[in-house]
Amino acid sequence: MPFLSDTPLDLAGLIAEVTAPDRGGIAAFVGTVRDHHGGRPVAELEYSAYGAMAEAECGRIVEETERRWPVRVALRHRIGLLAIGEAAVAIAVAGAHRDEAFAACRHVIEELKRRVPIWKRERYADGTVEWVGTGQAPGLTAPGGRP
Amino acid sequence: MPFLSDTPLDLAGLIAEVTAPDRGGIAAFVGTVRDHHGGRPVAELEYSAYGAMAEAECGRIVEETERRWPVRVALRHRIGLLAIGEAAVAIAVAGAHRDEAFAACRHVIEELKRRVPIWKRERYADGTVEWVGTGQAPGLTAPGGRP
Amino acid sequence: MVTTASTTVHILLFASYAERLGLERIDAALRPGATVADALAYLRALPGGAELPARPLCARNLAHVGADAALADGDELAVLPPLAGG
Amino acid sequence: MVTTASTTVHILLFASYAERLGLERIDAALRPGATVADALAYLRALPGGAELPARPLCARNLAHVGADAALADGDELAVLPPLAGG
Repeated sequence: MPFLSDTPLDLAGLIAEVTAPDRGGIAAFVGTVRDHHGGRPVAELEYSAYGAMAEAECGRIVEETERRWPVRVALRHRIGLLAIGEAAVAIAVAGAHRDEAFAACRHVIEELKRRVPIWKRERYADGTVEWVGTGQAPGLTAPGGRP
Repeated sequence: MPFLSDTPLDLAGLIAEVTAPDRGGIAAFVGTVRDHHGGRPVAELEYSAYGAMAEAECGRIVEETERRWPVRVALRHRIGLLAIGEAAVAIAVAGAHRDEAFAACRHVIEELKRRVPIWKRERYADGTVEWVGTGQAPGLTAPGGRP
Repeated sequence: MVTTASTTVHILLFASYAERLGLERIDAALRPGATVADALAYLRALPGGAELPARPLCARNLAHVGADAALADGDELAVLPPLAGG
Repeated sequence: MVTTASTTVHILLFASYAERLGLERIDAALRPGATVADALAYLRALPGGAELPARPLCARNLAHVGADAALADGDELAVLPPLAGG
């Protein structure tokens, strides 16, 4: 399971994976667990996934991105219980030029949010628990289409 | 001299500087020393700076960026002798939303390249040494204007 | 030639959908030529199934598909609540 | 009232420009009311100064300025080769 991780994410390791002497520009993105959601204080958060598909979909996103831009991509998403401030997702993209690295990094996080089957359940300070959806799903019917 | 560093850059440290519970999206950029320039193999590279102005200009870029977007910015540029693959510049930008983090991170690297007085001298595999310019200078006459 | 064999589809439910229907997996025997929409109709007839949205996100054999996609015997069909990765 | 005092400007040169003129710093006594362009003309008259470009990047007291910016006594004027940070 190379894309999903149940241990803390290591951005420096991802950067090392993609960097090379001819790829001098590295763009990265890290998404961390926020302390509020919809005005309510979040105590902790659990990510779960449809593991086999999440791995396949992440693999497709990386492959499509590396075909579209001359870059190398490394990507990890955390699953399980996370504390506030911990990284949920980390992406590193290296290319010869920063234009490509930034564009490809942005593409990877957008596609991940749109396509990879991962869910989160937040526990709030008042003890209530809730599945959190980004509202991406209903319109998305094929990997190539926009909702 | 907070923005210039003569020791290896620490992206994780920069990310820690800007991350907060209400700033969950972190965009980062790292520029490393490439092994080729204009088709010639580069052996090593030395960055020098007009130190006082580089510090002032980096400070102005950070301040302008944090005023334009609701983000926090951390920025370091290496000076001195660097080996191939070492990071020359590292930027971390954290915001509540990734749109802002990406836009602000991109802005910082563009402005740094355009405005901060740093120079590099490359030593090539054949022993020759050359000052490398990005051709930014002649048209730039004021901090707000584009070349 | 008329085939009388049914098409067995392994349906997976996740997260809030698994909670609403109280199950994570069910094998459905559908008519040959059935589509994703037929499998969803099958789910809607189960207890709690009426709570599924009109057009939930679906994946067949680990890839996103639309409601009109055909299902073959042995296919895995996952019904996915709104995604929340990243 | 006519002032006869001159305007002393501390000129700094860097990188390739410092190499071309063989100096990193020179104090220039310019006429009162002198501009950056006047300081550049002063530099061009020095050995190697003709190699400076027509409109080099300049900074006065740590901030970028154009060639028509005025210089005051004690100002620091830096003449900057093409930047190569990042």
